[in-house]
Amino acid sequence: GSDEAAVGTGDCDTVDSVSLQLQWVTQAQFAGYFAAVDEGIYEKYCLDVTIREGGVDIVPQQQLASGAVDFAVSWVPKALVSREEGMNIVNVAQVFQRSGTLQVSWADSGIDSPEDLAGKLVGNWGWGNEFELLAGSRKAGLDPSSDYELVQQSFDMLALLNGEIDAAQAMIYNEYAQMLEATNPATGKLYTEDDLSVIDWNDVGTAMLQDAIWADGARLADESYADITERFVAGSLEGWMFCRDNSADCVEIVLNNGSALGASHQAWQMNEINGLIWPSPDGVGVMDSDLWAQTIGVSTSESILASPPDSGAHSTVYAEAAVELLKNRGMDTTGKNWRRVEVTLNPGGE
Amino acid sequence: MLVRLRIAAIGLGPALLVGAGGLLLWEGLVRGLGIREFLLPRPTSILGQLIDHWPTLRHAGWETGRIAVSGLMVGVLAGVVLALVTTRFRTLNEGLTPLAVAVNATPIVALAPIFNAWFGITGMLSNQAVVVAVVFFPVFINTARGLTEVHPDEVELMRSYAASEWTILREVRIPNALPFFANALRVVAPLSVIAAIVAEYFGGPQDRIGNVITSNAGFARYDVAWAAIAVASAVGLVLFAVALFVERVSMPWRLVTGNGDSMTTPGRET
Amino acid sequence: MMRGAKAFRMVATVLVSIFLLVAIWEGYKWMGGATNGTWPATSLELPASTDDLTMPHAADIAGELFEEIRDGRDRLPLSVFLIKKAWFTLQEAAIGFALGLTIGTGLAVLMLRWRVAERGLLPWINVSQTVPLIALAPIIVTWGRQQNLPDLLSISLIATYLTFFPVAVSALRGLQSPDDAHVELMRSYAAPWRTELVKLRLPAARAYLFPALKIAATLSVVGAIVGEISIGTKTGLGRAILNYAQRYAVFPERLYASVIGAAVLGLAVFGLVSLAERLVVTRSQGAVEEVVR
Amino acid sequence: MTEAAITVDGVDKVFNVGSADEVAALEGIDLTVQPGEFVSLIGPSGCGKSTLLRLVGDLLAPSRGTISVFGKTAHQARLDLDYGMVFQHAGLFDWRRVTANIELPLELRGWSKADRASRSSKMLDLVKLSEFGRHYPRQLSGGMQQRVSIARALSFEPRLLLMDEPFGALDEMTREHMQLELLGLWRETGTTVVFVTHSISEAAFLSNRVVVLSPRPGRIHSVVDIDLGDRDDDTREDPAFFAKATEIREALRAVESFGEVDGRSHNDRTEI
Amino acid sequence: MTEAAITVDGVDKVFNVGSADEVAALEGIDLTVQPGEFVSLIGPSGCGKSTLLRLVGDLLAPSRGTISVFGKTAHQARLDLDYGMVFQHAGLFDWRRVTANIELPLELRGWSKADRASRSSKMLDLVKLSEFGRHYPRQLSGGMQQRVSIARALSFEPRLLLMDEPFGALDEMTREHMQLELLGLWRETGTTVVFVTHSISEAAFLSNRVVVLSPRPGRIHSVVDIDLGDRDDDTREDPAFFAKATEIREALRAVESFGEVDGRSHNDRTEI
Ligand SMILES: Nc1ncnc2c1ncn2[C@@H]1O[C@H](COP(=O)(O)OP(=O)(O)OP(=O)(O)O)[C@@H](O)[C@H]1O
Ligand SMILES: Nc1ncnc2c1ncn2[C@@H]1O[C@H](COP(=O)(O)OP(=O)(O)OP(=O)(O)O)[C@@H](O)[C@H]1O
Ligand SMILES: [Mg+2]
Ligand SMILES: [Mg+2]
Repeated sequence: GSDEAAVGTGDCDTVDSVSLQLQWVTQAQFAGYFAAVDEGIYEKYCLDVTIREGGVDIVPQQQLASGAVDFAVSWVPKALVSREEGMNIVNVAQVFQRSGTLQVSWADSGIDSPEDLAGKLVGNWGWGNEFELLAGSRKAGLDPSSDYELVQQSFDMLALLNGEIDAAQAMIYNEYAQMLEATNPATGKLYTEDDLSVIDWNDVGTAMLQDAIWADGARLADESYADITERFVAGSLEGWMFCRDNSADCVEIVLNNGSALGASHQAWQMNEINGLIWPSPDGVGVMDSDLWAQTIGVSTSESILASPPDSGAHSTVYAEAAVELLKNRGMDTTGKNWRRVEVTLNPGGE
Repeated sequence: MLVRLRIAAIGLGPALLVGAGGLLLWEGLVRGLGIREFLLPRPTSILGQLIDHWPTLRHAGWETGRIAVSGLMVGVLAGVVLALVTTRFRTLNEGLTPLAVAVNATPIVALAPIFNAWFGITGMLSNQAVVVAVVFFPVFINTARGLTEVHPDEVELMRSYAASEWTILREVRIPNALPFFANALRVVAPLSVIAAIVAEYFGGPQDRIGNVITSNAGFARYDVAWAAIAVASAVGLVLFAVALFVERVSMPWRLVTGNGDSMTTPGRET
Repeated sequence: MMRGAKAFRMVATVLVSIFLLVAIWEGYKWMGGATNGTWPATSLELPASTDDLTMPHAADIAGELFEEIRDGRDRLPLSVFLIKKAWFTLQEAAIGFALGLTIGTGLAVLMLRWRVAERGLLPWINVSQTVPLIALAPIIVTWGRQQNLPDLLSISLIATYLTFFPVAVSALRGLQSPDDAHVELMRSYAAPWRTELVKLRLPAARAYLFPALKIAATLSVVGAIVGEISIGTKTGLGRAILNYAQRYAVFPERLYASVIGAAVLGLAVFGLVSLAERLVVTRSQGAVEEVVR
Repeated sequence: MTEAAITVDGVDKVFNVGSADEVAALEGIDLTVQPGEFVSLIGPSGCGKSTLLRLVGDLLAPSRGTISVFGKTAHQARLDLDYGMVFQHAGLFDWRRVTANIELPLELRGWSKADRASRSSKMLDLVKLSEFGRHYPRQLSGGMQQRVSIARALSFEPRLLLMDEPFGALDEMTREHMQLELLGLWRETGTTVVFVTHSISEAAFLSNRVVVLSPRPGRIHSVVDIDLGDRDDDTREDPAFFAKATEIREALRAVESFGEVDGRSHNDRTEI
Repeated sequence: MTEAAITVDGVDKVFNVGSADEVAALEGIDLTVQPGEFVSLIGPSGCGKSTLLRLVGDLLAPSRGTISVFGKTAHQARLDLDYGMVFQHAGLFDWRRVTANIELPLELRGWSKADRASRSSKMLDLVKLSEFGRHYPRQLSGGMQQRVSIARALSFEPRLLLMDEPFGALDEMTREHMQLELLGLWRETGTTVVFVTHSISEAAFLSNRVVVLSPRPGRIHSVVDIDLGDRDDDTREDPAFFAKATEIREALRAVESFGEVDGRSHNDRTEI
């Protein structure tokens, strides 16, 4: 605990130990949290944070709801389904303000919009990552069960690279970069963005919210956990602000934390992640209500959710309080002026 | 006929009892200890989902079953052939066994991308290849042992007939290896199912058990995932039963009682 | 003298088989390149394509082992990196193996003792292996974390889950395998079943146990790797494999290299069990003169 | 009257009841053996001698009838460690050295290491295999294996010895030696012995009584009482011994010609 | 002079050379067996009879010396399918029914199914097991198993029969029956027989020559020539037969007392 005025100054009577469950292994997607640890930001909020990496079979919401961890990073639609399954979890900070999922195909394939998927072999990962695609194609008048064929994709982009499938799912910060790190056997050079055609679900209008910080709803009633949550959200968001302003340092931090992905790949990822967060017009971590509505709309129309979630599913108070706090300290919480940097990908992302 | 049915029923009795008891215990524990259903759903919830999703699950079970069974057959064949070849040609043994171990020490997560790269993700081939890779090793190791661990007297007799190595293989080694092979079948029957499922996480058409499991587990919708697992388990159970059946019909001499087990097998409670 | 010759022979066969393997690999690649992906003189497509992405050159894979990579703050050759990771995995595997062995033999003994237990349990032991880790790992991890156990132990438990099975099935079969005459002898001594187990059934089960141990040993490595991948941890070969699997499309050599790492680890534990087997068997069976030819 | 050592009462044994392989091995066996008695079973191959021994040893359950041993059930007698058995097949453990094979029953009875070692070396002397203690069974000849198995059964001086053709694979000289050793032990320890043999002279030389079984289903054809007093090598030349041997031979002949398949007649003299 | 059936020339056999278990089993064995001859090997347990048989049968390699069979190497003779062997242990295949066990060598020689069936049923009659053709070996008594193994070896009328105590587990009557059958076959087919036995009378009754081996390391102590003409049941009462048996017994006695461990003296009379 610490008193209100001193929050975030490192003036601590006691330090609270908390754990955060990520969705996947260490990479720039989670740079903000690693930065908050390594740069002593959480420490300033009197927190000792342990970051648990994700694994193939780890579902962050479940780890949170079962009490194995104190906070979790998870995509909104997945977490909402889990909520419907009886997990009392609450979105306390919507970090990513847009979706990073793309459907990528070759430029010469003629697939430029969802309706072009008709009759094609369409890759996706499953695991709940496919709904933007399903909704987007449905919006374009295609029936996913008959108008094209869905294929389970591996982790990698090989199936698209060797032409086995026509379109592949890719995160803009990861697999899309992988395409650009691969060598075109015809030219001996790396593929370029000109070689690729991209469907961006943000543009189609079926994008769904992704990385958010989730807390245990039942424990939020408990004063001290609520207090910890507030500090945790603030610390995390400050971490993200650090990465916005010091992206090269954050790449280094991520690499130091043992990412096996190459430096240029991480730099790309950091840049694109920043692009998913910034600008945050309402302040970082604060829910964009339009996108929330869109996420729920797609989820219900795709029958992912049986019904819209109740109002307890997300709470903006923690993020708003954090933004307030950070703003008062003279920090830029919206990132209006943030600009993409130019990242050169090396072969293999090295 | 009736007697046979009765015996079969008695044979199945304990399994059914343990199964039913296990389910009851499971249900009771989840209810009694307040285990959250998103961690471990109750059998009754799973049954409910099984009924609700039956058409999807039946289709998925069939597709996955096909991959498992075809991979199982090829894998068993590969294991047996490898065992035959290595016992026949000892030098090959020293070269091939390490290779077999190497393939077997490679987890599916690593095999899947490689096989996907080799055989593509749009058909069943790469998934079947994963099943083969998982299945052949236990078959190979066990069968090879059975082929070599023969009684010297029996080999001597065959030598006295100037029987060729091939004949010795056919007349002595193979019958001797049958129980070892049967043992391997028991081991690989369920492994083939799980290998097929895990392979499906990484590639192939998406109407399979593995995909049902992952897409629901991704949401922590574990009751549906467990319903799919139940279907997979049923496939595994059928394969296990087939393994037992093959064992019985292929070794009739083991059914006759020798003097050692004329009464209840000693060491067992009567 | 004899020993040296034998060791030399073994090393030679291993080298020759590696050489042959590489030759087949490169030969297939070369053929695919020459015929544009078909069997020679036919239009039948080869089962696997031969481009460098699908099948990188053996030399490139080997070369990759000496490439420097970054591991956190360190830079080190991939081979050293893999050895470090393998060391973690080996520890998890060892615990998993020990536990799996204990549980597997325990179950086998239980089923040996009570026929009803065999009838009742064996089918379900089989069924247990059709439950994927995706359903179990969360339970294991959650439980482990609630008990404040290190994740390493959860990984070992996952390895245990995979290992106990072949041990249970094969040990049961082995324990049921002694000669009629021997069983009768022990019965005539009214040997309590524990004694019968130790003095007769266990030694008689060796022929079944050792293959089971070999399978279990390699499975425990696989189990540890799968556990690492399943529940996510910084350490271990599993993490390396996961990362490189994800990067297969741009760096296939690294996945192959880390698979070689896993294979070498598997071979090492397999070799250990084989060694143990040789010790036990030669110690207890004596040399029996080989029949002619 | 003291309690009988063995009482076999109306015992039948049918193998594989109800199957195509059904074999009636024994039928209506009644037999009483007194404590300290030496009884031999003799009869044509396959007549059920081994089966009867197994029944007494509680290794098989009778299809009908009862068996009691020292006033208890055979089962209880087995649990009370009353039995020492020598099987028709040596049945040594391949993975134990000769010494360890002989010491097995002593181990099970919890003898100390030193006691076991001294006993097994004594037994090895008795069966003349002192040099082979450290060998494995597979390195021994057939007869040597059989002697190890005899040593194993005698090592712990059981109350009841059940021996199934123990001397079958031995040459005459070794056989005679073993016979005398067995008789010596028998006298010393007052153990009860049931002994299966194919040798008429062996049966006559060793036993108080010889039970002649008829073939399938095995029944007791006759019992020859033998009272030759203390045996030694001279006994083998005793006319009374010859007379008894002839009596057994005649009983056997009656039994066997009954079971003859090809009707070929057998002459009167057989082995010398 | 016709070519010898077997020539054993200066053969030694040492097991486990150089190890702690080293055993010199045979030393300086010279032996010639003429075609059509019936030669028995007799000697104390463990003296190397089975080993010598295995050497002739090319199942072991001599440590020194050479062996030729029908003018070829033993190896070649084996490849030429000249051998029929009966081992000390019945060595039946558990997984084959009795009939199939007997038919095994016929199968390997490519006999037709019908021929095999008629031959095996004849052999089953010969060993008096017609009712047990469909049984598995584990369901047979020890003596019955041995008879199956004899039937198996006789079924294909080999040029050279190597038999290791084939009648050891049989009762006297069955044994005599089998002896006569064997002699009948031998006469009919002119096969050469090497026969290991512990029974002096059996050796004397069956053989043209009896080779007496001394114990470890086994050497040929003496060879007893026997010329009793055509044997039948009457032979067993022929004084010449008794004389030969006594000669063999004496040779054995000389051999065994030599190998005695405890120095106990043996009396002159043994089995009747
Ligand atoms: N386990 C078994 N299953 C079926 N039949 C059996 C079994 N054991 C013995 N028999 C049958 O019981 C009968 C008697 O067998 P047993 O072994 O008692 O004979 P035996 O008198 O000891 O003969 P031998 O002198 O040849 O050893 C035989 O006909 C045999 O086929
Ligand atoms: N495989 C083996 N390894 C080591 N020693 C052996 C082996 N086989 C036989 N011997 C030894 O060789 C010697 C002769 O054995 P062999 O079996 O030839 O005797 P035998 O004359 O047949 O005796 P028996 O009448 O008891 O069958 C024995 O001392 C035995 O210990
Ligand atoms: Mg018997
Ligand atoms: Mg012998």
